[in-house]
Formats: sequence, C-alpha cells, structure tokens
Amino acid sequence: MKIHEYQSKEIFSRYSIPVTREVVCYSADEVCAATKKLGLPVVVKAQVLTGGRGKAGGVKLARTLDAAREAANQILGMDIKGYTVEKVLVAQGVKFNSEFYVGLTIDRNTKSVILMASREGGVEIEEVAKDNPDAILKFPIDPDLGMTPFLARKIAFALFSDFSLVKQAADLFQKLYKIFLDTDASLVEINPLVLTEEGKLLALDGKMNFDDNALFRQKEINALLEPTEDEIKEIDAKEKGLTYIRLDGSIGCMVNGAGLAMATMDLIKLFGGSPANFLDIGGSSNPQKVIDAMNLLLSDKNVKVVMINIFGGITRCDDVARGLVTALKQMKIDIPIVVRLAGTNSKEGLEILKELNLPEVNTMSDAAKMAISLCS
Amino acid sequence: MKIHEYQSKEIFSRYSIPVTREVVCYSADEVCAATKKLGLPVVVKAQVLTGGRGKAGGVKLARTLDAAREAANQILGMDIKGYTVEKVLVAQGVKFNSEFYVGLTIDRNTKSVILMASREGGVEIEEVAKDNPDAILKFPIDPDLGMTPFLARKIAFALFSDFSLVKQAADLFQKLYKIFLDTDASLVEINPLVLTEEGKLLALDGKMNFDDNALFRQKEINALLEPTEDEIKEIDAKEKGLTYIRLDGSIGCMVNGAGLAMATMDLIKLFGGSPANFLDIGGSSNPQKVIDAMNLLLSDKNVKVVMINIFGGITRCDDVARGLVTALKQMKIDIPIVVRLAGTNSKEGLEILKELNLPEVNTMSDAAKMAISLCS
Amino acid sequence: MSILVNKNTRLLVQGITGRDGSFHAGKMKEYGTNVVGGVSPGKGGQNVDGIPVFNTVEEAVKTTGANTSIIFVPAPLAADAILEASEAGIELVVAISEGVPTLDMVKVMPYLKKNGTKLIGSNCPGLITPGEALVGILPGNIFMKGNVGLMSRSGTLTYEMVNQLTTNGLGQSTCVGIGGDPVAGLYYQELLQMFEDDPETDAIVLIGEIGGDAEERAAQYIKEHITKPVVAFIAGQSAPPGKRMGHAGAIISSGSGTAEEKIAAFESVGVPVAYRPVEIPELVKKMLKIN
Amino acid sequence: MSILVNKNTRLLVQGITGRDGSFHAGKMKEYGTNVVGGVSPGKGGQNVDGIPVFNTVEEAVKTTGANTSIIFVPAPLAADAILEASEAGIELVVAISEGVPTLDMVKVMPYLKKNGTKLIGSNCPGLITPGEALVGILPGNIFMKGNVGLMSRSGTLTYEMVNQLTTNGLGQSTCVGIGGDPVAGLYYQELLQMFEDDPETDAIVLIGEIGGDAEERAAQYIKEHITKPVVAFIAGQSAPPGKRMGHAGAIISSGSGTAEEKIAAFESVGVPVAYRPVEIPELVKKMLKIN
Repeated sequence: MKIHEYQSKEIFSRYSIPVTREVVCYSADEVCAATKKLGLPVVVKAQVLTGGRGKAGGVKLARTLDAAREAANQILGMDIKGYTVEKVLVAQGVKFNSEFYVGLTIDRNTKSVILMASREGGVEIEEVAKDNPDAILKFPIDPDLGMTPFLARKIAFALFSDFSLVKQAADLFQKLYKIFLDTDASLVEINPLVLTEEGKLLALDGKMNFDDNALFRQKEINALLEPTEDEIKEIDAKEKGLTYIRLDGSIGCMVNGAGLAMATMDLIKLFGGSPANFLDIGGSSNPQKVIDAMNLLLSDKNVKVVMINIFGGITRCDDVARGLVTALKQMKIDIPIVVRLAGTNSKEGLEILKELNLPEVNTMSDAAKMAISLCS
Repeated sequence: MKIHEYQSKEIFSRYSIPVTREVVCYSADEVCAATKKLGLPVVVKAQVLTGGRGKAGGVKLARTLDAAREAANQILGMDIKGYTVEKVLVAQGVKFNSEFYVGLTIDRNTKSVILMASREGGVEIEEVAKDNPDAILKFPIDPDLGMTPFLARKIAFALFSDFSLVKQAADLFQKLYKIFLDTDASLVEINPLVLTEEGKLLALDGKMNFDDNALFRQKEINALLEPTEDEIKEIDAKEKGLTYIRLDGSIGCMVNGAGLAMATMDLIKLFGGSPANFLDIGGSSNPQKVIDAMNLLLSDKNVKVVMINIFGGITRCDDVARGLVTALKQMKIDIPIVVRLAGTNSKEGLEILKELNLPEVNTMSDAAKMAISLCS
Repeated sequence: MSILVNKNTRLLVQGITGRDGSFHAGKMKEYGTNVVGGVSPGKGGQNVDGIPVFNTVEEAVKTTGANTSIIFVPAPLAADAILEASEAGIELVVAISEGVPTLDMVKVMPYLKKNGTKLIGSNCPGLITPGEALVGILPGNIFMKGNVGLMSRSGTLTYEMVNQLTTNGLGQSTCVGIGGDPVAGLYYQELLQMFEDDPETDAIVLIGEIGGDAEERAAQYIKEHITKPVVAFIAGQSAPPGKRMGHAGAIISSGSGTAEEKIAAFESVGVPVAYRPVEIPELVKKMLKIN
Repeated sequence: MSILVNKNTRLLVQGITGRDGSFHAGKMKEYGTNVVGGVSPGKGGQNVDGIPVFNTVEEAVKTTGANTSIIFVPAPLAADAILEASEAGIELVVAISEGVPTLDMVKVMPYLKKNGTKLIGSNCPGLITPGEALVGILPGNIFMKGNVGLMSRSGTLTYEMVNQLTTNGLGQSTCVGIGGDPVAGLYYQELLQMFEDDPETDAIVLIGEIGGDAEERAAQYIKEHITKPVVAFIAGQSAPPGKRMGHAGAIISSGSGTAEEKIAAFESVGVPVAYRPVEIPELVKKMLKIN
C-alpha cells in the first residue's frame, strides 16, 4: 500500500524528523492562501500515488503569488500515468547546499531491513544504482539488535565528516528504522534529504509503502488508503479471495495460482493474443468464488473471450466446474468461454461441464490458441 | 530499588493485569471509609519496604468494620524489621480456590530474564525452593525473542489444564515480561496469584524491585523512591561517589573497593572487633571524596576508631593522604585513626601522612588489630 | 536419497484442527507420509483422522519424535508457530500460511539460523519426495518417482510443470515449492546445492518468476557450484511494469527483475530457458540425453 | 602462553578521550601493552599520548589490526560500545564501565555469542598477563610473572591478594578481574578451563564474594573438570543479610549465597579456602609443594 508524500512527511514529523513547512491544497485559491502563509518562494507538488511526477511536470517552483496560482492551475487535474491530480502540496522553498538519499526497505538476500544511503540524492535512485552502484551504501540491520547507535553513527560517518551532521544523521536513521518497524513499512524513503544553508538536515520529499499483509494490525495506516477505481476493484476482489489486476487486452483470464496465471498470460501473448487481466482465484476453492470471479472478469467490457485455466491442487476441478455451471446459469453470458481443467478431480469437473457444451481443450497451449481464435 | 505492594499493583493495573480492588490509607478513619467503599470482608496490609510483614502481624483479615478499624490501629505505627508502618493497603477480601506463584528476575547463569512459576503459591517461595525445588518451574526468556505467545502458552500449560485459564495465564506472562522490560525491573513477582471462585486469575499481592543502574532512564519509577533515613544517607553518599551502609559496630571503615571493604570487615570480625559500616570510596580518587567520606563516617556516633584501608590502583595513595590531611585539619576529630596504604604511590602517601603522627601499620591484619586495640 | 523429506520424515501438523490443516493432514497421511501428530492449543488429547493432537509442539515432539512440521495456522500466528517448532527441535519447518507480515518473518530468521532449523515458506505449497513423503498441499497423484529435482516460486505452475514431466516419463526426486514471499526460508541456492549433493537427482528444473533478483543470483550460483544440468522457466514475461501479480515477489519496477533480465542471466551461464511449459520436458530430455 | 592477553594483544581503547580512558590508555601503554588505537566519535584524526583516535571501531580495526578492546565509555553507552567492538571483529572486549543497566547486558549477550566475541565485565578492573599486557585499570607494578592464575569478582581485593602472592615470591600467569555485575561475560567456569589448558599456569586462585551461586557452580566445575590445584577466598563473611555491598553480586538474602555456603562448597570438593588474605600464598605454596 502506498501513501502520499504529505502523509509520509506527517508521519516523519510525528517522530520529530525535520520536514519542510507545508500545506495540502485542493484548489488554486487554497494554494494562494498557503503561499501567503508560508512565504515565497514555494514549491507546488502534485500528490499522486505514482512515481515520475517531476518528469510529468507535476512539480513547480513559484517565486511569486501569481506563479503559485498558475502552477496550481496547471498541476491540479493533470493526468500522471493514469492518476488524476486532485491535490497538491505547497511547501516552503528551502535553500540547500547538497542533496542526499536515504531509504529503508526489505532485503530478500540478508532477510532483514536494509538501509541505503547515497551522497547522490535528488535524482532517480534507480539510475544511480544502475550507473554508479558504488555510490549507494547498503547496511543490513540485524533484526535482533535493530538500528543501534553505533550502526547509525557508522552510516552517518560514511556520509558526513562534520560531527554535528553525523549526530543529526545518526538520529534520523534511528528514527526512520523505528518508523519502519512501527508501521510495518515496506519502504521508507527520503529523496532528497537536504543539507540546508543553516547546516540542518531536512526531508524535502518523503515516500512510504506498507506491507499489505500487516495492514490488519496497522489501523492508522490502513485508514490512509486512497484507492483508485481500478484498485477498488482489486481490493473488492481480494476480499472475495481473488487477486485481480486489470490490463488492456481482450482475453479475460481466470486461473488458480499467481505463477500459473502469469504463465497463462505469457502463453496468450506468445501466441499473439492479449490478456485482459490477471485473475488468480487462489487456493482453497468454493463455487461462490468462481461466480464472483466470473462477475468481476465480465465487468470489463473489453473482454471478448474468457479463458479459464485450472490446475487442481487444493482447488478441486469439480468445485470449479460446479461454480461455473451455477454462474453461467445465473448470468447471461454471450461471449465464448474456453475451459481447461487438470489435476485434482479434473475428470469429475469435465463431466460436470459437459452440459455447457464448451469447446474441448486438453492443454494450456490448446486453450490459449482456442481463446485467441475465438477472439478474432 | 524497592516499591510498595500498592505501587506494584498500580503498575500491574496499567498493563491490564487483574488485581484486587484496594485503597491506600494513612489512618484508621481512612481504613473505615475504604472498607465501606469496598465492602466486607477486607484485608488490611502493612505497606513497608521489607519482607516478612505477614509473620510480623502486618496483614489482617477483617470481617466487620470494627475489626477493620482495630486492624488499622494495630498495624499503623507498627515496627517491621526497623521500618515503621506509615500506610496500609485495604483490599477487598477475595474468595479463591487455589494460589500460584509467578516471578520474573535476572538469571546470572543463562544471562537472561527468567520466569519462575509454581503451583505452590501463597507461601515463602524461598522455602519451596529449598524443600521442593522441582515445584518451581523455570523458563529462561531468549532476549532476542522475548516472551513469545508460544512460550507464554507453554508455561501456562505447565500450570493449568483448563484452556480458559491457560489463555489468561499466557496473557499475564506476556504482560509481566513487558513490565519487566519497560521498567528495567530486577524483580516482578505475584505471590499469590489466585484462581477466584469465578474462574479468574487475579494478583492478590505484588512486588517489584528495580535495577538501580537503570533509574536514570526510568523517571517515573525513580519518582516512587521512598528512602528511609539510613537510605537517604546511602543515596547522598552515592551521589558523592561513595557506597555507604550503616551497621551496628564501633570501628568505622573507609576502604576503596567493595571486595576489599568486605574483606576488611571480615578481618575485623575475625580478630574480635565489630565494623560500624561498609564504606567504599570507589575507583578514581580525589581529596574531596575522602573529606566527604570522613564526614559521613563520623556522623555515626557509635564510631570509636576509624580504620582506613587503601590499596592504590586507580585510587592513588597520595591523593587519599592529601585528602585525609585536609579533612583532619578542617574537622575536629577526637577519636583515633588507623591508616594503611598500599599500592600506587603508597610511599608518597605515607610521607604526606607523617605530619599527622598516626600509628604505623603495614598490613591489613596489623591495621585491623591496631583498630581493635584502640577501640577498647 | 532425495532431499529434505523422505521415509524417515516424522511429520507434525501445526493448526491441525483448522479447515485447511485437517483436510491436508488427511491428504498427506493418505499419500503415505508418516504424520505422527498435530498441534492445536487447547485441543490436546483429541485426534484428527486418527492423528493425536497436542497442546504444544514441545509435548508433541517429546511424545512422537517428530522431526518435521507443517504450518497451517492463520497468518498473524504463523511466525510464532515457526518459532515454537524451532524451539522444540524440529529440523524442517514448512510454512503454508499465506499473508504473513514480512517483519514477522524478518524477526524469525536469526532464531532459526541459531537453532539450525530449516524453513520452507511461508506462503508456499510445500514439497514432496514422490513415493516417500508429501509435506504440503501439492496434489500427490501427479508426481512420479524419478531423477529430476524441481524448485519453484509458484504453486499451480509447479503442478503444471510436474504434470508435463510425469506425462513425458520424467519422474522427480524431490519437488519443492519455495513460495513467493519477500522473506522466505530455503531458496534457490540452498536447494540447488542439496540437489547437487543428492545422488538420486540427475537434472534440476528451476521455475522462477519476475521480481527480485533471486533468479539472477541462482544463475550465478549455478555457474560457480552446480555441475548437474539445470533448465529454467520464468513466469511473467507479459506482465506490465509496476503491477503486483499476487505474489509479493512478482512485481516489476524500475527496470530490474524483468523476465528478460532473468532469462538472459540463465542463458549466459548455459542454463536453457523454456518459453512454454511444454518445452520443459524436451529440454530436460536433451540435457539428460534421453530420446 | 598465559590466557586471553599477551604480547600479541593489539589493544583499542573505546572512550579514549574521556578522563579515565585517556589516563589508563597512558598507563597501559607505559606498562608495555601494545595500545594500537582509540575510539571516540567525532574525535577521529586526533591522538592521545601518541595513540591515534578513530571515529568508529570498524575504522580503527581496519587501520590498526586491533584484536582486543577496552571500554571506558559512560555506563548508558557501554552496551552499544560492546556491540560495536563485536561487530567490528574484536575478539576480546574488556568493559570497565560501572553502572551498566542489567537489561542492556542481557540484550548484548546473544550477539556476542553469535559472533564468538569474548567479554570480560562490565564493571570490572580488567586483566593482566604480567610482563606482556595490561588491559585494565590494575596497578601494573604489583604483578610479577609466574605460574599462578588468578580470577576475582573484586578489584582492590585482587590487588591485595596479588600483593600477597608477589611479596611471597609467587608470580602470576594471568590475573582476571571478572567484575561483580549480575550479568557479566567470562566467568569462573570459562576461566578455570582456560587456566587448566594453559601450560604456564600451575595453580589457580579464585577470589569470590557473597551473593549469587557462581562460587558454588565453580566448585562443581572444579570437581568435574579441573586437575590443577585451586585455592579460594570468599569476601563478605561478616556482611549482614539483605544488604547490598556495592557490587550487585554482593547481596545476601533468604539464606542463599552466604559465605558459609560458598566455603562449604569449595571445601567439599577439596579446594582449600583462606580466611585471611595472608593465608593465600601459604595455601598456594602448600598445593605447589614449595617451601
């Protein structure tokens, strides 16, 4: 789960991490009022739950009140990677001498939280990682010890030589780690962390992502969720035990298991078709789930064919078949359906399906090819 | 550092551990009012910072209001092991089916916090430990994991068979461990933990001790400190870098180092004398410390001779000698002083002391014998 | 031989009285796995399908001599169940539970390492040594005893692959579903080494997914340590960037962890990559020089 | 030989710019200890008595090849300093700092164990191998090279004992002050075994104190594992019950940890106990059959 920059920085503030003075605004008038309050210059920044807003023109410096209003007018309503900008953050313009990067995330290899830090902040860190990997320092954090003062200091000494900055940075690293644990984050990032002309470290930007698996124990974080329409569909799906991601194609897919779902989509693509979605109906099966999945899938009007690919493990093919029969009886479905059943109780499942008079397919490849041919 | 039963139980309550309903009272009138509020029967319990109040008659059950008043009158003002009872705890009388013991403390051998639990609660646990050690279950707690739910459950299953009690107990153990960590305790004890007739576990008594070394970061706990007069002296001494414990004898001792101080007292006793105190002037030396120590020592009017035993390590003998000369010039001391100096700069120290015309001694034994002979 | 589980496996089912736990305890027993006990706090003394239930893992281990445990408890309790198994001396823990918070798993890892406990999962379908022991939720009937070792981050895709192998006459030594969570137990490297050391395994199938760099690391490991033939498959070649495809692992962002990169990594160390599941048996046969 | 510290000791002083740190750094260097560096965050690049100062232990170890560290930092920071030394690969850490919170030490211990770091202290006077290395605050001049190993929970009492040994012509292999805190590093058992294994040690002096059961455990260990002669002394025979005598260890309560019990424990396993410090050299000579 993602939250906005301003929300991340509100959390930072709660842990006494210095951030820019700033106000969230929903209109150009609010932006003007905020600018008057903060004093010029200000930076107007789109608040959208996706990256790359800078390149998209979603961040503007304003040296006059008029410029602030103009920036607000330009940015509010802007579309950034499919997200409409509904609010902007107006932040005080800060003079700074240098920019740093600090980020904490989970490291699969050390199986721990890792802190990454770089003197090359302010730019896309992924590009630094590619072009100059040594410029990013990485410190895995022993889960038993946590961010000890000595580790925080060691990292800080690797970035700064002035001891007053070392102390500020070490303090910051300890707080960021605490935030990471306290909120079950999957990413906590400050980019850039700037050194102001007054010699203070300050978070100019902030980014936090959270572990979806832990949201059940993070009520406050969960309350910050702002899903897009597509995401609402995905969340609804999840509540029904389904994982749904909408794509652009025309072949609606229903598969059990994420890996098999991806392999199914890959195969459709390989044979020249285009999948309309990723839809994993998950582990344990029951007929209602299949009905829900079918409804979800058909809510996308681009879908011209449905391809169902089930390999029975826990999910029993006869359950899927029964669900399918029930679903098709309840719904008026006027597009073709291709079903491939294999694994646990596949014979029983195929038997049940007979009354639907569906085309017969045996393998994934056959099913994909059949779906593609029915699509055109 | 120790606190009263009622204070321990206030901490327990803050962590939602069930305790008896109770009121602290400073007079018989207050006890009566509390009894009316709580309803009969009540138990009136002396609140003193020492053990053995039960045997001393400091705990009484009252079935009538008059009995409560009488108990208050008997207990308030009572002397228990040198502590005067200034307040009592009036607690609701609870009907219970069985009594258990739960305690957490530091285990030197596993170098961890250890939870001890027993089905034989309500009695002096030290006696159980001596007579029937197997009746006390011991569970060291991995500092990296803490009191995990499974460990708490495992301990609970060792005490109870009814699952509702297992759940209550496991919850209790996790809370007690949290209290132990949060407060830097050295002991957290419930004895007895009772199983009420309603099937609930409840702390009938509570005891907490704290790590003196951690009080600097435990402001709330530190605020609960209620030192006796002797303890105030000890605390004052500690602030001056001295460790002082008053005893009953006549030979005032001033020694550097706790071990040597004990060995000095042992030697005095071995030769038939009696030490008036334990006084460790600690590691690094400075003349003011010696003056402070001398003042502290002589504030005890039982002291008839002062024996100073210094083995110079960090503490330099010349510093001690210089402090001593200064102290003796400032103070009117009319009792004999025996000084033994050895180790770092002992020659220089003895040279400085010459002007005082003290008796000459070379060894600890000589010094002890001399002090004893000057005492009688 | 084989790896991790076999005839000597003495299995405990943690969460045996739950819906999934009881269902799969039965299935595993039916397959022939030596299921010696189950654990469900407060249900000690009962039995499920003739399997005795205990209150604690410690008690269960003492009574049954269990050496392996499979975990079906709800996600919020899974980490604690793993620790309990480790503390009781279980050698291999297989955590099926899905949705375990990542930081719970982070906290668990050093303790397992200290105790020398092996973990598979969480969020995994388990593993099987055909004909000897099924410890997981895999459909036993599709497997066949043989000399191909298989490891996969995916569940049903594994079944698909195994089905391809079996129907083409290629049996399996052991098949391991390692799961897709960000922080998991045994991973490609450790399993590759185990298969390398297993005299009954002659070829290895590695099924990967987009996201992370585990496949790239595996490729490097194969280059340096593995002499047996390995063939690979990567799911998610058609996945759009920045979308999470159900597994925490299956996310592509910022140009790393893509199927192309992973395929290139394998091919650069001489590991052939199948583009369709159906190619897997062909490649294995080619590597083993079987017609 | 000797134990723990010797000519190969390369010592780092953590907290070298503090009052005690700088004083004792000088003293140790003066004694002949190979003090290779000091650590004091923010003071890197300075020097104390010609000893270079570093900002972090890691940097100091990389530059100087230090293998041993002595800690003089204030008590609230001591546990972190111990961890820092351990993480940087220091093999032996000697923590002089007094007043370290017990739970800080509890938290430190598993990490040291994992890293194989040896710890002496906290709240200890350190140790010395006469003529080779002084790592602590002991007064070097009273020690003499020889074949008696000594370990003690007390500081100045140790000096008293050593003085008795030296003036009676009994030199020491290594003398270790293990400190009096409730949770400490190397203790009697480990040191007894080291002295047992040290060819230069022929007799062992163990100086104990009232409180705890460490002496009782040591007695048991001697019975089971130690073949060299051991003599003991217990301080605190005159201490009244329930009073804390400066060391956390020195507390008697509820009839356990008394001097009588400890003396009985030693005597029951054939370890003679001195009642006065002056008897120690006599007993050692008797055990070593020296006149």
